Amino acid sequence: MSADTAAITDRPAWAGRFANWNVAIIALTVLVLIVASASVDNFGTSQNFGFLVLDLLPIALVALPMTLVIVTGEIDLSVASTLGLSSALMGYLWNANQPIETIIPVCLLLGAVLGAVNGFFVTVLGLPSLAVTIGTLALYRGLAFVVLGDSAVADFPALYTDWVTGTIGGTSIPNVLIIVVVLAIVFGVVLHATPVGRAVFAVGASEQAARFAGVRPGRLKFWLYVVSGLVAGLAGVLWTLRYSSARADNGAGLELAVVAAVLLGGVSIFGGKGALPGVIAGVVLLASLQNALRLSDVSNEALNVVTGVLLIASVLAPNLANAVRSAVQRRRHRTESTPGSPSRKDLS
Amino acid sequence: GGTTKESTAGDATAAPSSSTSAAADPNAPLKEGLKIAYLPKQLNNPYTDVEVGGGKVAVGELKGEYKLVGPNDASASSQVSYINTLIQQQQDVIVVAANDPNAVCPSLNQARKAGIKVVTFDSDAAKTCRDAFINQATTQGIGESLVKMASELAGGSGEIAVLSATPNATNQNSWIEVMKTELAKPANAKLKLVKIAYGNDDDQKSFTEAQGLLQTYPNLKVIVSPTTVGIAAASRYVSSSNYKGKVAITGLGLPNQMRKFVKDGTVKKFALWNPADIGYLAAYAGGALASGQITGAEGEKFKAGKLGDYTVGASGEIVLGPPTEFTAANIDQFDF
Amino acid sequence: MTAVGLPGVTARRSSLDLVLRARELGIVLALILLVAVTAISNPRFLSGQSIRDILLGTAILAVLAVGQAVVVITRNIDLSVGSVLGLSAFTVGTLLRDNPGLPVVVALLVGAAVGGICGALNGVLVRYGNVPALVVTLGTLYVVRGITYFWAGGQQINADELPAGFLDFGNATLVSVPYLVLIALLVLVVTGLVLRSYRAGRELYAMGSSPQAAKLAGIAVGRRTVAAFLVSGALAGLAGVLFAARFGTIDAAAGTGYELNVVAAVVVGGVAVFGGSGSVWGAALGALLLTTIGSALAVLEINQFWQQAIVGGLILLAIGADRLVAARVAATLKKRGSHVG
Amino acid sequence: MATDAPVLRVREVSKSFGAVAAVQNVSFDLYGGEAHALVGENGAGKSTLVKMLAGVHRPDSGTLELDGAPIELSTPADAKAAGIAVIYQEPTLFPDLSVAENIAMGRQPLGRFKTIDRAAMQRQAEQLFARLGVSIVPNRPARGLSIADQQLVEIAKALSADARVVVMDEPTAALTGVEVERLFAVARSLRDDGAALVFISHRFEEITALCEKVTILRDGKHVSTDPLAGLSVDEMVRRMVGRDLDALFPKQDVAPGAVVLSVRGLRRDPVFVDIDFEVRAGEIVALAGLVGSGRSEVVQSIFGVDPRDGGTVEVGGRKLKPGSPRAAMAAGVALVPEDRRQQGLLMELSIERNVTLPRSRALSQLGFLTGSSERRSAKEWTKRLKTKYGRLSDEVGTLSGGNQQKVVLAKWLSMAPKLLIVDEPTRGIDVGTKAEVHRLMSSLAAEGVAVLMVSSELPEVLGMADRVLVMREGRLVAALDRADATEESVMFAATGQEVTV
Ligand SMILES: Nc1ncnc2c1ncn2[C@@H]1O[C@H](COP(=O)(O)OP(=O)(O)OP(=O)(O)O)[C@@H](O)[C@H]1O
Ligand SMILES: Nc1ncnc2c1ncn2[C@@H]1O[C@H](COP(=O)(O)OP(=O)(O)OP(=O)(O)O)[C@@H](O)[C@H]1O
Ligand SMILES: [Mg+2]
Ligand SMILES: [Mg+2]
Repeated sequence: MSADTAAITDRPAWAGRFANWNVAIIALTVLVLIVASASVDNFGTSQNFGFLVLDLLPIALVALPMTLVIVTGEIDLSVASTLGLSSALMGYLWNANQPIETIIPVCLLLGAVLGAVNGFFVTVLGLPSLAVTIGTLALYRGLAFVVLGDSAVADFPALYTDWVTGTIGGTSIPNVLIIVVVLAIVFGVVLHATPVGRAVFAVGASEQAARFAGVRPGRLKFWLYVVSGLVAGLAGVLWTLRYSSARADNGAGLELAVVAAVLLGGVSIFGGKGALPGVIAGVVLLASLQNALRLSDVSNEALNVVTGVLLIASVLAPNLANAVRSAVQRRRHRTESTPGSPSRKDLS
Repeated sequence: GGTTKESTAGDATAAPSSSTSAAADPNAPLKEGLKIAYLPKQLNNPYTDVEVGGGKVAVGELKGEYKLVGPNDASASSQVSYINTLIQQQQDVIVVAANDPNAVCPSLNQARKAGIKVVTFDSDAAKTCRDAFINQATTQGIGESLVKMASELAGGSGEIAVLSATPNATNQNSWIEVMKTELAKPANAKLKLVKIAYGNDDDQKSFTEAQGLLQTYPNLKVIVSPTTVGIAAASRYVSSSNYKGKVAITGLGLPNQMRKFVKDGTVKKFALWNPADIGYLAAYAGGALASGQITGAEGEKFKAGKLGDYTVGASGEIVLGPPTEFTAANIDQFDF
Repeated sequence: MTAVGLPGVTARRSSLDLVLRARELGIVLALILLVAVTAISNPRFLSGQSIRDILLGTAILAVLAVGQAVVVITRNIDLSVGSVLGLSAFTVGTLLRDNPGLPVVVALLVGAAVGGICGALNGVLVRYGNVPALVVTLGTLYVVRGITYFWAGGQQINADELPAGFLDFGNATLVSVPYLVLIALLVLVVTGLVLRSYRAGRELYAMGSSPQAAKLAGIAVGRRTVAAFLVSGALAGLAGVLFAARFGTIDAAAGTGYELNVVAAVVVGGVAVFGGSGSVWGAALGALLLTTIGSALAVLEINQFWQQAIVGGLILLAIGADRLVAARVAATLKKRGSHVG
Repeated sequence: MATDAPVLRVREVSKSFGAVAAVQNVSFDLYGGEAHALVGENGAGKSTLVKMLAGVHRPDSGTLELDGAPIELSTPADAKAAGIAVIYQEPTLFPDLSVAENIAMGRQPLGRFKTIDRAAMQRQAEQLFARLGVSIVPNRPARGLSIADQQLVEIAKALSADARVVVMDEPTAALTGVEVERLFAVARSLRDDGAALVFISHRFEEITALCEKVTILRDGKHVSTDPLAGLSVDEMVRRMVGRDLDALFPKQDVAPGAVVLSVRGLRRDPVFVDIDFEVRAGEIVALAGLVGSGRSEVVQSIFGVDPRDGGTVEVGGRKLKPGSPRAAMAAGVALVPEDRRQQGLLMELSIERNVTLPRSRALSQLGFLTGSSERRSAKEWTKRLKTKYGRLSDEVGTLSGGNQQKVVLAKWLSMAPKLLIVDEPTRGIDVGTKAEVHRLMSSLAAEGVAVLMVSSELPEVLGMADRVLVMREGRLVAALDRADATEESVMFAATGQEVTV
């Protein structure tokens, strides 16, 4: 649905606009961090930094593959349910007295398999991903309840839970930040500096044209779904260890937060456009705003409103700026040539 | 090889994190200006509002600073974020209803390490990570009273069903366990528990589940719903369907929500403790902890304003008292 | 993407038409099968009360699904419907609590108006702000819900605070068909007719089928987009009133998470998520199927824990079957490829 | 025959996109009963001018006058209301709607209660198709129509509007002789009924066959408006490009080398069957035939973007894996597809990304791409093909049609293929570029590349090919050597009957 939008728009190249937006969102994030540190009590403390990182961990993780999936023009709404099922299986196996060293790889594998199921429906059967992953969103969450039922499994080994909640050496940098940073670099490099990344953008811009250029869109998407599932499975493991509680309803509703963060990061929902640094900034921006507002005793409902407004504004603002710019330009044109002709809205 | 549940079972219990080793001083003066924060399971829930309303009154009496925070989604993970925030804000007491007994534990212990007293109410956290727990009634007492009401309404024999909250609601599950033990007793041999349905504390889901129960079990005599959302939804369904008068509803409910159904005869009796008192008692318990009057050890005593004197029970439990039964005769005396 | 609802059925019935017919037939068959299996295992499933309950449940979802279908046909999506339903339900609840004498019709209009305003806002942002619908409505999903929470706080409007007349409306029937169902049917028929046989309706399909071409064809894309969102919003508002009447208890959380159900109903009903095809009839059938599944699973005594998983599985099945039909249509078209003659 | 007063006057209109001045101060008059040609190189501003007449773009300055009164066309609806019907360069159909509805959109016949009268709508479409002499089923959806059929539906749409001004932006680009003739017959009858026609084409024989006047544009500027009668083609070309042109079909004679492509028994149901042929190094083989005869399907199947149901394809002696463009590319095959918007280009990505996409692996170092090698390669190839663009990072969708085609060519030529398959390589590109492309194909063949060319343009086929293979209804019906290939022999094979050209 993306290929036919370009030809008759009056806008200047999206590429340029988009690069600006990526810089803008990063600048905005830095600004929010600075302002919050200066004006919100306790925001800048190292302990709070740790909390902040732990809070944004699952969203950041899941957002990485989600970015790639959305750039190809698809979507994966089942990630939170995959996280939940991974967590539920972890609890089930732990209850069954399996060693944690086995459980963790099994949960990761499960995530990959669940992703592969999505990939199968989307690429092999060619079904729309929005519909498929709404289906698996319900299916996987349901299976999580089937696996673990109503119980919550606790007392995971302290060695692991402590590592997840702990910090590096004497610093206040959480251990899990290492995972996020490493994965973010990997995903960033893959998306922006490898042939695979070029293919991801190509598929998002036009699947058919990509196929004519030797890209295998089906395969590519299939593996992206597998990776998305795998990372969601990992997020399930980390979630379970962080809260030391395996439950079927873990992470419920996270998918919307992840999609919101990715879109806030400037990724086009129609595919073909986006960049990972912007997405990371989007995740950090949302999490730190929430953290700061909570510390300022702003209520939860305000957080909702802020999230929503920010999301819309993130796309609206550059559009408006653009419209203003071209209106000014046009006016200049008009006054130069034919003064007095009435101005109207252009069609675009 | 590897780390399994059994191999770690030992050290899990061997890690008592009681940070308060100081002895209690029953005569210590109650501190003023204490910052007491309430973190219920979920904000914007009528039952919760009544509870924390009681807390607000008590904090006022204690001349402390009252604060209410909480998520809209009843999840443990959001609660953890709030606990972290409260730690940053250096509260003196956190009064929390845990959405998951274990998930909130590490954060609560971090809070206690920072010198914050933790009182749980409504729904307990693991015993190792809080100083005291305000129990609305003993689990045993509630379970027994639910069976007693059901038996009376069923006339001693017949099919009954339970409409609970979520499948993993700690409270409800422990009450249902007690109910099962009670029902196994010879005195209740003729009562048959046919189904436990879950309405997820969601009004609509409970409504649909009540429908399903009545369709599936035509001979059902009583629906016992040990949750305020469930009992209201079930009553509403029955009162508007042709099951009205044939099937009795009972359980735990809020008088204001149930008044209509008690008046129109759908519901003969139901029970509840006074939720405002729970919040009220929690504030005093927190105050006593923060002032050093008690440490949470068994046998310690403290005063709880208008509610009188309380004694800390085993493993830091403080029991509010027996539940009240509401009927058409007395319901108008209550407003919550 | 699939080709559905081909207009211009000629007098002679071709194999193509039959295949197309089979598509909504598929949902109907699934429905019949489900009802039959359930009824055999528990005949009370077919009792008057039970059918009434299913229809009442469907009525609300169907009204939402019809609105959603209108938006999806234009190649957009409205994720804010659950939140809009909540806001409308609470508005109407408060209004009725404070003015018990208010006629039901006014309540319906107020609800629709509240929803319509939200919808128009969505439409304006999508159209004139140039923001993708998914982004806008994901945003308003949060914003509208937040506003409702702000306003409602912990308040709950209980059945005993609402006027009896309004609650009766939620249960009363006209020749044993509940009013709620009648309203849903009315909405369905009117929308279905406009989409099928009026220029404005066909233009919605055109916009969804190719936004670019729609612009060039001189279709007032802006006005139509806003109108589609307005309809979706207004119907979500209307559904809010029906919700209040049916359930009697309203708090700020009413309708939370509905958006996914509604989208699922629309998709199961065969409306293509990339616009341009599908019908509101399909969407309404999808809503009926999902509601019936929910009821049947409860009646069949299927383990509570399995229910959600089964619903998910059925959604996948439905869209998979839909795909099969679409593939057959495509094959038929290929055979009938035209040549210059 | 033409009216005395102009129906539509275009006065001093200009339009820029950012820094690109697409149209600058162009004026001409359109008279009823007259067909007016617009010619110019790719990117000269023809389509932009058309879009201003259509209300898609608003002129930055200048005015349009309808019947002597200034008129503002701010939306396509305004243009429609003013009686201006437009056939755009790129088809603009609604794939999900029926053909009949596509034609009637916005003007559907109404019945009772203002509901749409479907039967009447259907009849209307049938009548239009009868007039155009085509047999498209009116109640089938537009999805799946071949480009030619889409173009025909567009024409039917414009006819149905009963417009006073009919603007046709390269309506014949996808059509072959027969359909073009039919179109012209219809166009002439419109003209004789008093409509003003605007006709754009890169084929001069079409222009001379249909039009009375011609306006020539160069780089967005107006060069001249003259009656066609006194103007030679050479003069037009000179005015368009500003210089004299090389020979159009600079075919070099090359001794064919080893067999590069060998196709045996290739079959795909129900589109084509029994396809056998070979292409040798240094040879240019043309695949001719009518629209819909299956030529594109054959080459797509060879390249692997389409599956095949039987047969083998060998390149350089090695069998190609079916259904794998990647394998074909690895074997040195490149395909320039016929539909550049859908198949050739990623419209929203930059020129640079488009040009280097098939080679991103080759351009990477240790698997990583830094961008500089891509930029270098893109710059080199766009320059070689004289592509007109602002910056390499511009969206390809903002280029003019012909320049887009050059980007597609650049993309595949940069691969240095052993076998180059081109499907309608010069569709929609101007004479200058066409000569350029032909020279390029020729020199590639001279370097030993095997070239397989699908083309609907007979002069191109005859001028370029060493051998001509003709397809009819999915079968190879003739293989003609350069010496035997004439317009008559090719058309005879393609249609199976005698035709007068
Ligand atoms: N939407 C747009 N945004 C930016 N530039 C544009 C846009 N549309 C056209 N242009 C530029 O305007 C110039 C004129 O383009 P136009 O499409 O009018 O050429 P044309 O004469 O129709 O060429 P062709 O014969 O190749 O179709 C070109 O340089 C093109 O790149
Ligand atoms: N996408 C499609 N769906 C269905 N049928 C198609 C499709 N594309 C082509 N066809 C049919 O396949 C046959 C061969 O078409 P093809 O495009 O290969 O012809 P061609 O000889 O290349 O003509 P052209 O000049 O249009 O390229 C025709 O009958 C056409 O109608
Ligand atoms: Mg052009
Ligand atoms: Mg072709």
